[in-house]
Amino acid sequence: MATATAQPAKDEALLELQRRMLRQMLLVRRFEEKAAEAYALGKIGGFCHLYIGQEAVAAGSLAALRDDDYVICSYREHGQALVRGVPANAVMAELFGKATGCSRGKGGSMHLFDVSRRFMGGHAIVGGHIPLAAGLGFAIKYRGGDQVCLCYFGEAAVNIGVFHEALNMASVWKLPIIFCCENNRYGMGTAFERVAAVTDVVEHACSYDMAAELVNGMDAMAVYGATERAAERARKTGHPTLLEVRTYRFMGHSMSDPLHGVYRTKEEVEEQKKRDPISQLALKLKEEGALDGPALDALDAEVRAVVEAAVQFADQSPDPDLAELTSHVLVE
Amino acid sequence: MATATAQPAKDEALLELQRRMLRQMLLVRRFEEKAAEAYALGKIGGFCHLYIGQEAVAAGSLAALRDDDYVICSYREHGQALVRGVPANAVMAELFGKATGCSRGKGGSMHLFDVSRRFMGGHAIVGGHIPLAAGLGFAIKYRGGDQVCLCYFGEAAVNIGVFHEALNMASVWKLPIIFCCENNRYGMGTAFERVAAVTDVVEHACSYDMAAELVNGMDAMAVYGATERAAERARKTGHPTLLEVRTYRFMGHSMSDPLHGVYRTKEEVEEQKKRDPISQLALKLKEEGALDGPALDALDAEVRAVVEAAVQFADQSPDPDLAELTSHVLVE
Amino acid sequence: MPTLTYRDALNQALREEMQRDPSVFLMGEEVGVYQGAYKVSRGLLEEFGPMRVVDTPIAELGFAGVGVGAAMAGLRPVIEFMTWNFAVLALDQIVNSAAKILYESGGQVPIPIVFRGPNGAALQLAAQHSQAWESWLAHIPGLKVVAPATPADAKGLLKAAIRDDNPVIVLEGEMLYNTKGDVPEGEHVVPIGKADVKRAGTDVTLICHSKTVVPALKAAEQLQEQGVSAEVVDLRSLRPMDEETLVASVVKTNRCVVAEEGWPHCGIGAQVVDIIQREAFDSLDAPVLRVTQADVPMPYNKQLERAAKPSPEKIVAAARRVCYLD
Amino acid sequence: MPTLTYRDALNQALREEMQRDPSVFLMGEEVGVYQGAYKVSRGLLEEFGPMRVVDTPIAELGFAGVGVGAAMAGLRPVIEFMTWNFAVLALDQIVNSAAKILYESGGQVPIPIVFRGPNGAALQLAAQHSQAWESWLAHIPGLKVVAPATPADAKGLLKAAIRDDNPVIVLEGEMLYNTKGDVPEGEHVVPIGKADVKRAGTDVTLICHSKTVVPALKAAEQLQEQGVSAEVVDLRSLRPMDEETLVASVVKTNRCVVAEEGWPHCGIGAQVVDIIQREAFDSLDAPVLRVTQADVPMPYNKQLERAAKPSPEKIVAAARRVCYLD
Ligand SMILES: Cc1ncc(C[n+]2csc(CCOP(=O)(O)OP(=O)(O)O)c2C)c(N)n1
Ligand SMILES: Cc1ncc(C[n+]2csc(CCOP(=O)(O)OP(=O)(O)O)c2C)c(N)n1
Ligand SMILES: [Mg+2]
Ligand SMILES: [Mg+2]
Repeated sequence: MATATAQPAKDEALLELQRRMLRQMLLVRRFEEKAAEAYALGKIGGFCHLYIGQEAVAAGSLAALRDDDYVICSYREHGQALVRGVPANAVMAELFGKATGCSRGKGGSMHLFDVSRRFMGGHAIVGGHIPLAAGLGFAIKYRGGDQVCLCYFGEAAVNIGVFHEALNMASVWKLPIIFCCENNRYGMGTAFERVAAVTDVVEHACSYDMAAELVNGMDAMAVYGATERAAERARKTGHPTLLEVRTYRFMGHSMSDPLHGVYRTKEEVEEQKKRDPISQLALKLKEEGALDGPALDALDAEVRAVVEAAVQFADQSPDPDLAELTSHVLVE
Repeated sequence: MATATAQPAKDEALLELQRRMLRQMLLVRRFEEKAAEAYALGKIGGFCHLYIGQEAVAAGSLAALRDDDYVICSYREHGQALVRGVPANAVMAELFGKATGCSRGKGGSMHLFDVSRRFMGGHAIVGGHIPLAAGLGFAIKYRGGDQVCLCYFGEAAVNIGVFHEALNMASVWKLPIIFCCENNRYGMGTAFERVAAVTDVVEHACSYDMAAELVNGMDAMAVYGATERAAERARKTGHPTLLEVRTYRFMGHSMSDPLHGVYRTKEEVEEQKKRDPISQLALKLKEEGALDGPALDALDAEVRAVVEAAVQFADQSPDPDLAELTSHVLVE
Repeated sequence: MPTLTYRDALNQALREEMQRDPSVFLMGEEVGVYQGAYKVSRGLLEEFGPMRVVDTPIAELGFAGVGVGAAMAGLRPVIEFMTWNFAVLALDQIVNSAAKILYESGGQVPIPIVFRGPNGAALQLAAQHSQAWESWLAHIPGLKVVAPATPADAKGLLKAAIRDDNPVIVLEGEMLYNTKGDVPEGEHVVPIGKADVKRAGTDVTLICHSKTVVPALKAAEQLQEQGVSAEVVDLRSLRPMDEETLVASVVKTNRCVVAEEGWPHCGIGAQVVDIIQREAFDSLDAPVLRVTQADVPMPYNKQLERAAKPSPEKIVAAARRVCYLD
Repeated sequence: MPTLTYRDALNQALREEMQRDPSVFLMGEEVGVYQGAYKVSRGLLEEFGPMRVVDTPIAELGFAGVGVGAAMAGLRPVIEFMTWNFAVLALDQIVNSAAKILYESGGQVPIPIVFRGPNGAALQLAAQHSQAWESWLAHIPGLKVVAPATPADAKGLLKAAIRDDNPVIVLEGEMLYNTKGDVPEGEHVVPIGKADVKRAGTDVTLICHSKTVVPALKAAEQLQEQGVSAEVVDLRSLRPMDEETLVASVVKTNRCVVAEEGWPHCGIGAQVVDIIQREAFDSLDAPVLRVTQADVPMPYNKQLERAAKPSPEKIVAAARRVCYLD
């Protein structure tokens, strides 16, 4: 029977997807561990916001997207860039400020761009890119396409006015956008409940008559499913969706920040680390017999090699020419 | 029995309150009719936003306030100023730009101030005064007072980000504020439903865990009641309230605007005029036997005289001295 | 050549560019159903429909950002601010998104967007509604800034702005919308970055732009009667600024007055002075003087407002001083 | 006199003023529990409690407005912006509320508020996080603007700002927070509006402020070795500007270079040039030259960033040019 034969195929595709997500999460994790080392060595400068702990959000959500969809992010976007397929070499080189970086060394950690992958940048003013996402969604609708725009931001951005302006317009104009709020419970050193009257971000969807879903951000498959539903809604009806993805960052706010600081306890961080999205997915795949220890080790070794190569590539790449100082201010 | 004798007294107080509100609404109406004439004669310049149709909101809400409470408004604030007790002379002189105006002729129609009555101004950037209200509420709490701050704004201000920023802070910090949204259904020439995903402004209260009430803004007593409940909440618990007061403006957006324009029909305006808050209250008082025709006429004549005197006062008042150009830029 | 108002010249530029290029659209408060707060967009909704003439909520920061986002995707938005006073709320998107994304992305993402609307004071609109923002906007690398004074320049510069692949700020004037002038039909594009000598003269250079061109020309007439020949140079483009034309004029006249609608401290005029004294130092026979708005928030009262604004009289007085006539 | 860092000098000023006047409070992102993003408010929450050291949501426009509202009611708020880059979102409240309410109300409502935080570039923070806003803020009547360069001035000017009945902008420097200097104990108030000659000289005047005082002083040393005696004038107050001190110096030296961290077009330096050429025209032996940030969004790459910023070398080169040595 058709279904009988289709079932295993579907299962296999699902396992394949999960193995792919696992690899992506591992890549992000290893990449950032190296980036932290390079930062300590002074090879990376400025602000550098690690994604460690939140990998399932990028892996799960981006798996639901097509190549011609748009992605736009805040400054905490290494993970999204890598999962979206921006080469590790180009990302690492950008962190090193090199001419071979994905933004030619002019953007740095907070401004990774790769237009060939419709990766429309990291942006460093909290909330500032949310209306940009609405504009990308507007352009899709203007041209009559069925793409979506996926926009990542932190929960603290919900307190800034432009989030509301953008959500309202996205809803009034029915723009195909997935607003993906990565609720990691802290904006820098401030716990969300200290600065937000309502801590369930999904509640805001009601004020804008928008579909919404609360998602376990430590489970890549859950994020994948929710994003897929939102993407389908956007493609079929044009309607936006607000996803509140509950996650946690295992590192400090940025590299210049202590790991847990005064605003959260070491115990809390340790407790949360038990929910590590990578171990969880690896465990699940093992339990389902889809991955064994050696295979996981091999995967890890493979991504470590990719990251190692990226560091070497970045290290050996040249700085941008001094003439680049004045190029790209304007299109000539 | 105590209650038996108290009842008539309470009724009488209530009737007295209604007669006072009726007089205030009449004063606002006649004042603005004259202001429109003076505008046509070129005695008033700039933008001049009439309140005609919305009088029950100012009359009803301000009746629930104490003298030591704060009031802050948008640019459509003639009504609130007059009801708050700013002398008609000083308001008219301000519209005429005279030195005797409540802002010394430097503010004009959109910037009426009277600090002695804690009337903290009209403000002309949509939404811009809403965080100022939060600041006034913050100051009350800081000093441990039991005053409230009453803040008026139009429904179109709900679409601007700072409204949300202010509501969130007012709720997180429990500030004694009454956010009074005068929903007259249009922001300039734009119907609210064309630019707001959710047209029930009260819905926004949910996102901020705030008390809210939907109020008939054509009924001064209804506005009074809702404001009194909100004021009591603020004084006793410090909590803010969002009131959505449904009203309607009978005139154009400003004096430079056509009466109904392309964005609404003449019929709609005529239909709404049947709900005129002044006629409604007058009729009610008549039906209750608390006011007869001659008394109403006398009231009208009295306020007309007040307005007439205000026009004369304004007309005869001097312009500010040219030296005033550079005074009040800074406190010396 | 047909005579048009400044308003209709802008309207014509918008219509022609929207006809020419389907990726051009107009967005802002009251641009559609209401036909524009100042009627610049009259008839466009009817011709191009609601997807290309888009009424927005009152959310300046948000819709400016929507415009930039649409430009990132290759559309060519024209964002109308009802007035530039309200655009202060949108500066983050103008300065941090529109002006920087090309650079931050290492040249990958051009932002072909126009932000336009009336700038500066009209009549008795008081402090919050009477502000001239040119020196703020011209301060920012990554933007171009133009300020047309005549209907012909309004059409030609708006067309150039829409065709430019960079973010361009177009500063209009509420008090200019009704002014009339000859406007070339069809293809009339004024290049961004070129000043225009609006009147030739030999004794003193009056540098001005936008609304101050009118009082500068009046001042030149009055000066003529007093035996002083004034050259009136309209900057037109505030960023980039046409140093060559300015300097050439001052090298000829040896004297210069700069008029502007904005406040004095760090105004556009200060930058003009910087250029002139640097590039024409040896030609200058007197310090460059400036005529600006009084250094105060704009008062509502009519007399005070008049006293606050630049005027032909003030320009004449400054010109006479640099000519050492007073 | 005790030696303090710039950071601790600011902290001391805040603490002393909060002890002195119960109506003074501090509000901003991370000022409390986190002890300040740059630790300027360290210990204040513990000493003064959460009603006077208030952590805000990320809502710059909103909490700036809360500050202005509280000032309308007579409190004396100190609003900290984590950096002035984010304050661009709050400009509407700074410019349209804080700077205008006194005037609009005909003198009834003073706004005794301080807006403070680090301004300009730090290290490799890229375009959106490396902007110097002084010329924008100094443009606005109704504000005062100060930019201390040393720990002593940081303490003295912040105290003056808090005691002022007007809105005062205090521009600090992230790169200055760790610098050390002698700071008078207790009552040390530096009057707003006075420049400070940080080094006397006779051949050329170097005008600078905030972070550029350091390279200007270094440049003066290098010039000394080259036989040029440079006078270094620290503006300290950008609005009002101390014309007298500036002009007196240039009248003495006949030559002038203005250095600033911001962009060139309509920068603070343009205004300084305007003043100098107007008030010291006959004393000037050369045009005034300026050293500024390159006219580009700040790049991330370290070498490019260094090339973009003002430096002692660039100031020396400009000084030599105005002395006609090169
Ligand atoms: C408008 C603005 N204000 C302040 C900052 C400084 N800042 C950078 S990240 C951040 C916290 C943001 O938290 P959240 O949105 O939850 O994202 P997360 O860092 O947790 O991913 C702050 C305050 C900024 N970049 N922009
Ligand atoms: C930020 C801003 N944008 C635009 C305007 C122009 N404007 C003045 S009033 C108004 C409509 C406001 O409508 P609403 O808030 O409903 O108040 P109403 O006029 O109906 O009382 C607009 C768009 C402004 N003053 N401020
Ligand atoms: Mg967070
Ligand atoms: Mg309305």
